[in-house]
Amino acid sequence: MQLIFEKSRPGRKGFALPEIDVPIAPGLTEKYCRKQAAPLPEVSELDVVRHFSNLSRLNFSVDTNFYPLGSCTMKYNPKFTEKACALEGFSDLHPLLPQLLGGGMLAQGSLEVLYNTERLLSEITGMHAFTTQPLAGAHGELTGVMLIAAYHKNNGERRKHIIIPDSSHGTNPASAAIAGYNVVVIPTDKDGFLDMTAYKKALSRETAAVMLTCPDTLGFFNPKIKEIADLAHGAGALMYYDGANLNAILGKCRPGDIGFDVIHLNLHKTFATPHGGGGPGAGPVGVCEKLADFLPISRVIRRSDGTFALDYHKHKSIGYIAPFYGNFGVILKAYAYILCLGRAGLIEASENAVLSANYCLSRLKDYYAPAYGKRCMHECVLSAASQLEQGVHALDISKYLIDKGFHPPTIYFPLIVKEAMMIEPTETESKETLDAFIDCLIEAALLSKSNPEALHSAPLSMPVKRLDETKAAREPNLRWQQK
Amino acid sequence: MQLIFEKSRPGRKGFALPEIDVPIAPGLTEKYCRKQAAPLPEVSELDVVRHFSNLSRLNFSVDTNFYPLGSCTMKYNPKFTEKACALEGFSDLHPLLPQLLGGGMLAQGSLEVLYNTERLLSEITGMHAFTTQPLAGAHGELTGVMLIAAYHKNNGERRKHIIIPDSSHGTNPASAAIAGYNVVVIPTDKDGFLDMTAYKKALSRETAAVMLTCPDTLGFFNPKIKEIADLAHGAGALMYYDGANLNAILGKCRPGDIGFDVIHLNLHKTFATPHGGGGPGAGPVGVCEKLADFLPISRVIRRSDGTFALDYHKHKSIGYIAPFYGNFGVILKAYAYILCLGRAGLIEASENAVLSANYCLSRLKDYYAPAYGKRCMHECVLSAASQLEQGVHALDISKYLIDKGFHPPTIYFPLIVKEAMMIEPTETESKETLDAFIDCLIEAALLSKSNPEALHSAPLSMPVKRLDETKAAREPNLRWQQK
Amino acid sequence: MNYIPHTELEKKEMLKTIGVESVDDLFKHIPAELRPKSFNIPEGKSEFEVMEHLKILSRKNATNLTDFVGGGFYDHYIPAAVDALAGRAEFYTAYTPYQPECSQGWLQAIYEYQTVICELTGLDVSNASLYDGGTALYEAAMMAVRLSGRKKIIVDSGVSLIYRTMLYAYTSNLSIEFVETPVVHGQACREDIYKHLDDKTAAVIVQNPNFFGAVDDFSDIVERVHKCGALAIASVYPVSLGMLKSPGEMGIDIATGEGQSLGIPLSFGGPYLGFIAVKKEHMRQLPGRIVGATVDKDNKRGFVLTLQAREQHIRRERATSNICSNEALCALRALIYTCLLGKSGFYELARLNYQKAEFAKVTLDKVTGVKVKRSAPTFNEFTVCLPKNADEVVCSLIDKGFACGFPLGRFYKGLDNYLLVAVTEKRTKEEIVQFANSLEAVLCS
Amino acid sequence: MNYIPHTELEKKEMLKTIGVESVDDLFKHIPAELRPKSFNIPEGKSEFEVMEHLKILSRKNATNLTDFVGGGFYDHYIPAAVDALAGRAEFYTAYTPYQPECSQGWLQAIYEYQTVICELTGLDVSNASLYDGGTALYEAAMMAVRLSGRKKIIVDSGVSLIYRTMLYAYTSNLSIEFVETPVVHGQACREDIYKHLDDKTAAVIVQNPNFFGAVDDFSDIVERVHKCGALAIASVYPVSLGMLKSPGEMGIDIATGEGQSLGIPLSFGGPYLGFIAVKKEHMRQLPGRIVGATVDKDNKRGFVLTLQAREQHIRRERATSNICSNEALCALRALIYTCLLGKSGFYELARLNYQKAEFAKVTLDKVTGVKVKRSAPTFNEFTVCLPKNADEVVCSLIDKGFACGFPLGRFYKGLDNYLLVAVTEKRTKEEIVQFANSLEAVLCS
Ligand SMILES: Cc1ncc(COP(=O)(O)O)c(C=O)c1O
Ligand SMILES: Cc1ncc(COP(=O)(O)O)c(C=O)c1O
Repeated sequence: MQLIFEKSRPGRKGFALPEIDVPIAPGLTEKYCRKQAAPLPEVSELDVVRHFSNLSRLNFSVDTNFYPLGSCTMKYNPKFTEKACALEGFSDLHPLLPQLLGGGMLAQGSLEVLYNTERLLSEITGMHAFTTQPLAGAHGELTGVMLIAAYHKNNGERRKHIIIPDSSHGTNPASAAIAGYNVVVIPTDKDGFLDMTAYKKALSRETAAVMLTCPDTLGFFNPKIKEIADLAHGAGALMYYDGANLNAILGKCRPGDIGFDVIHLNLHKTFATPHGGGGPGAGPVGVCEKLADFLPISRVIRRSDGTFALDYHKHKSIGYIAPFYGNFGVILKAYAYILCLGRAGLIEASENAVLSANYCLSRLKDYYAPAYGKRCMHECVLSAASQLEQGVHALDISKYLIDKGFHPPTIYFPLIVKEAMMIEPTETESKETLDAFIDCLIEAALLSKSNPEALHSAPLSMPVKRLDETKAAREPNLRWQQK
Repeated sequence: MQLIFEKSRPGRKGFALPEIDVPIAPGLTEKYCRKQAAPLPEVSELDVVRHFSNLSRLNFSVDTNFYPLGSCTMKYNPKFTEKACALEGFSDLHPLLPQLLGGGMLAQGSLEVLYNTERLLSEITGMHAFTTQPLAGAHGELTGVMLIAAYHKNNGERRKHIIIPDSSHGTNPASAAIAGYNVVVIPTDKDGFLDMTAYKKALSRETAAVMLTCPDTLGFFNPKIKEIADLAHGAGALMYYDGANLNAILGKCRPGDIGFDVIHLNLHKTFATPHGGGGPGAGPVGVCEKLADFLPISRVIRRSDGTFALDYHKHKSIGYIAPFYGNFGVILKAYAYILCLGRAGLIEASENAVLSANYCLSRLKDYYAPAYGKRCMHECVLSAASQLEQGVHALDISKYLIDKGFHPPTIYFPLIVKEAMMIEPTETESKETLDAFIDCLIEAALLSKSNPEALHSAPLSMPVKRLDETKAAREPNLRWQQK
Repeated sequence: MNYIPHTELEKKEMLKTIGVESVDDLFKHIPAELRPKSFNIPEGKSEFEVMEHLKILSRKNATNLTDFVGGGFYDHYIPAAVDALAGRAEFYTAYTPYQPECSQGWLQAIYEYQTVICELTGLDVSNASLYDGGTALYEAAMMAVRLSGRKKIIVDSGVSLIYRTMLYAYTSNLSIEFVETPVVHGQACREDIYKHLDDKTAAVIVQNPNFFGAVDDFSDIVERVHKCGALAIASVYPVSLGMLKSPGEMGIDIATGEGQSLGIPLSFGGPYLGFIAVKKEHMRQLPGRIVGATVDKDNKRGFVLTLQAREQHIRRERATSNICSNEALCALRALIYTCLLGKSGFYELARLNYQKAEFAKVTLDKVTGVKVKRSAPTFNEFTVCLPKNADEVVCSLIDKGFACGFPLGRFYKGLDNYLLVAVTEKRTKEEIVQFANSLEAVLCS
Repeated sequence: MNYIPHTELEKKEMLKTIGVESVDDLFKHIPAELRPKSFNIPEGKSEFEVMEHLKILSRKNATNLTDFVGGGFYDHYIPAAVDALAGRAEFYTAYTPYQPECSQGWLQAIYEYQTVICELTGLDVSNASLYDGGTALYEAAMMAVRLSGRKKIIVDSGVSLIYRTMLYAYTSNLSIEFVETPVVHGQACREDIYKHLDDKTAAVIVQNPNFFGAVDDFSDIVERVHKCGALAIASVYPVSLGMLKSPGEMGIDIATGEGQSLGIPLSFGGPYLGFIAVKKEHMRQLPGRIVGATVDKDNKRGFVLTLQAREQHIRRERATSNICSNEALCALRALIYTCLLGKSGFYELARLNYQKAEFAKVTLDKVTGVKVKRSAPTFNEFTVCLPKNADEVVCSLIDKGFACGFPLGRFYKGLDNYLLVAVTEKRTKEEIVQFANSLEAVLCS
């Protein structure tokens, strides 16, 4: 499709601003001004509406397609939470208001939302307290590791590394490194679990923390999780829980009960806030009691008279990790979702997510080799290794799925599984959708033998065929340029 | 696409209602109850969202395609008017409130919108007063003819027929007939204007009114309009103005100034309220002073203290023609549109609508025979008669346009033009869109000679090919039936 | 702000192609004396300024009244998915689906809507929509006149006065004779209806629940109506059809009604939705657009506007009705609403409304001087006899934040102390109790 | 209400295929002692009840304050088309465009957004978005450290304290040395910056306009910074770039900032939009997602995520940053906003903001005891010296319906009587005059 810049016509006007209703003052001296106006597009409002309406129709999305992207929990996002966010009282509230004398009383509604959400997340995960400030999961990881660093520093210790399984998501090692830690990687044993011997060997007084995802990124719940935690605590290390897979164990297991000290959640995964083409998300961080003092400021507190306020006087706090109180709009949607599902609804979400994932695994395991076992939690990891023998990659199978109107599963993650395909159906997809998707994958498996070319040429029904990614990296064209 | 009923699964639940929070009373006796629940679909909220999101993508619409449907004024509908309608104060107001003692004071905002809109429409059209009650253009026509009948009845006259040009829209004769009048049809002369001789001959004391569209449905402004009006008034008849084509003459000519006694407008045409797949629209009716007493009740009045009220005490009124005050949501959007464009904006709308229509006519007249002349107002009527010589109908050309992503013009209207194609570009389409559309029509004209088959087989890129309309009429299947 | 894309350069190019000097030349055939005498419209404002003006006006409306007013237009909860889906541009910026191949979205949606109306009413065929419940009743009466060739119509006075007044206004120039029969003990008076029934009767019109909220089974009346060759028309409240006997089960010939309660905002009177459903044999007399299923050249199912010969753009003055633009988007909202609730949800909705109303009856009966009329069963609306003029009571309760009901004296002589109270699923137990307490306070002050 | 489609029958069929008796069997490998100690979450509510609860909470927030508070987050008007288009499900319910062929809508939109950020900042390359202005500044600082191999960063104290505090929090475990230089006469103090500039300096960070609203031209500073091999980083307010000299024109190496003012609601702190733009030569050190143009097999243009080798899912602990989910939908809003305003509109927006602020300065200067700081030119925000503590003045003006400004004493010692006032295109002349009158009344009461 033409770029909006290629639709620009000199002199064409779009949105109109109010007339200037004040006397005209002299402008700024030239020194402070730009030479010419930024060459933004010159288009009408209809040009813009038609451009972005048609552009949107080139995307697969949860509202139009089955989107089983592993580790992303692309469940249905209820529509009413959008309406809640658009309520004038929530959408137009200035974040600095509570920092004005008397201003706090004008933000009681939003402060109560934050306070209630922190309480609910604490009870769901068994943690002592939460901060809603982190702006995505990875940001929550960085915050968590900063809390770990502050904790050890407060004990006069300067521990050097963080233990991370090789199957973990890329953000885990990146977050640890960025916060100044070395990363010690532990391999996965033949059953798909953390290699205990390597783990015991790596654990030492230099270990600041152990970062785990549970269920892990292979979709398994490690029954030895308690033992792993006890060992860590024995060495004075803290347990970090990557909460991306919480959708598997709502009401079945709480990280706080099984030895985790600091966790992050992904509201845009487990709590159904929209993924927005990559964001916004939110990564609230929960801590055990001994880490509460280090939480970022400000803290939302409830005064004796039932009103809410912001407390900035936490001398041990690691300081600001976000400009204000987190991605409020995303937090509000998660809050509304939790109130709507309630206790039974949250439990049913996990039960049906795990049921659907196991249903996919059971029907597919005879066509694609399961990475490790016959059971899984909320997502299953299959390998297209056997298809590779006919020269068919997980990538080719994904492109075939696209032609059939399905968004492909996550591929080539976790890195430790050859030609990995990670399918996370979620609890909101119907059985007939799962069956149609499974049948399509089975078709692809049969085609790999009978007619691999059909898979190599896919996709054929999309706006573009397969794109030259090497050219994009070698000759980077990262913006439009006026000829 | 599967019907929503075909996606139903017994026992599947969608939207959840609140739990009953009151003690359970005994139900109604069986005699008053239906035997079983209505067999509505049993689907989840995601099933519904995916069904209607994908269903919407099968439609051409102004926001995604050029939509030059003649006589429908498919101009861009500004987005902010939707937001105005969703304001809680407007969307949730019960229509009976002003009819409660003390209730009127709680509807002042909406009453003011109605009052202001009536004033603005009167000034735009030169009429004395307006009612916003009629729910579409045709409903406005019926209301107008009822006012005409009441007027003559009040003069003790019982006139029998209404004069209507053969080029008029089908709703004109239908409205006249339904209100109890005979219809006398006047032919169009060779220049595309009302045949004056036939007109003078038909005019008599039995003529209740003359119904005209101006500019007429051939896109011409009849300079003899004043003479036609004077003749009608001479015979004691009233002049009715079908306002569907008002977009051609905003600020250039007002029906009230040129002899019309009663008019209807189409807010969903000239004043940019969305066409909504066929509705809702609104057809406010304007009258000259002598017809004001007959207007439907209630009337919105402004009291001396500046507050607004509903006046039901109009003994000559023709009574209720709508349950309340009209399609308020549609009226509010038109009000917002008029305030936004203002004087200069309305005039520029007509100037550019006429400019664009004449541009299309000028570039196409060498390929398709113009129905009548080389100039037009806001829409131009072309004939595919010459293409018919190669067996290509206006219908075939329309289907070719669909494949190219353009919604076809109106075809086979007005009925008096052979293989008619009525193109109304409106003022909001860019020149490059007009050029692309014109080039496509020229291509079709050339193809009619070089390869008519290409046109007969179109459309090929849509969800369905050409549909069997005779089968649909002969074996009516007008609803899904549970097998 | 005028949404016009043409730049000065482009206007020049277009004028050149047309062969005129200026845009004015395109209007010069409008003689000077036909130019506007005035065009005093205020200058245009920016989107921001117009929105501020409209926000101020919207705040002049009451937004926090607890609503017990019904009268045919109800404060039901609208699931957010209705706005989200009906708000898709490909629905609301399209027009009537004249070109089927690029309108299958709308055509299939209308076909599904027609199916829902048939299933709710228990009748065979419906159309794409009419303006509202009142014009739908008028179109039904005209159908009966056309089908029977007769000119007399009996109307039970339990039918909403709003609709009766519209009926009389539309037919004032036609020689149609109307006979109104009284409501006795809250329900249609059989005796009176049968008295007027004769071979000149085209139709008998009834409403369920009637304007007093009373529920009825018209099977007996329908039998007698058919015996004398007339048609039975019923105006019905769609949410009640989740629970009440359907027109089809009663043998009604034509069912009509207002669809506002199916996911459409109250919005001070419109846009609303008129629905109509008939028996198969009367299909060709239906007014308005109808969508039918058919197949394309590859035998693939598709949908088209059909039976268009009845309509104004073909039959002109002999058309069954003059309707062109209708209430398509409101019909889509009703379709989405009913699908979201679904088979079990729609029944639960009706049951919840019924139970809340029964609780309100019991609670209001405890208020000193107040007497709930119990002569006939009701659905979610009922009549209450107050110890004083209902208008004044309503006025004082407005100050306490309640739009507590519709004073029946406005529509029925001699009922000045009577109040029509509607209770939907949105009214919580607490709101009902507070309403009774406020009534108690107002009555004894 | 749980949005789960599986019927009991379907669950049985699925369990049978899996080969287990019940769903619990799928969890039995979670040992009893690892089961939750408690799970006291209130029972689920219907959509209607949750919305009522949220409406009550939203009404506890002030909704009719006239907003003169800025501090980096501004009350600009958001055209309705931004919500309408960013609200299309095909945008907001998709995720990161990993599969290009079925995500060209998002990929092209991000490519267009990257272009807009480059055009506004005058730099060569931007990325798909960062969390907010604060984390963007931190990522810029880390880029400078990586590129220069140095560990000292000079920060002008005109940079927002919020962002400075975030910067220090993130780097507390890294051996980065920060030097804060004072603001003199409202602008960055050249003397002090040059004093600390040495071969250990990785970067100098400035902000335009600075937190006091003062506008500056940093070309001189940039020259000296480059001379000693360091990088110049500027945090900028995008709406001001409609008028002010761009970072590119000043030679700045890395421009960052908060994109909230480009069509994103204030929403009590987020979601917001962090943007970053760099020179071509520093492209491979950029954090986060980047979209690039390429061609498909038929040589047709298309877009893909590119330069992914820098990112966490490939380089893991050696990645340039840990960001995965970003603020894509907010970037889309900013793109739509800037396209709607367009080349001339964006300049007019900046001019309108500037003129309104100048009028406010003149008006407030007339208030007895109030002195507008005129030491440096400003854009749409300026500092006012009040005759008493700004906190109290702000508190009394809140009662008069004004959020009249930000008391600078909260962020800068010794400025307790100073108020930071922001004026956007939404503030009418009347509102500015009323603000001055209320201030007059409060100051002399
Ligand atoms: C297992 C896991 N951990 C962490 C993350 C990072 O979360 P976010 O994308 O919210 O930064 C993801 C995101 O996909 C993930 O799947
Ligand atoms: C010339 C003309 N008159 C009248 C009408 C009827 O208006 P409505 O569709 O609003 O009933 C139309 C509608 O298309 C029309 O084009």
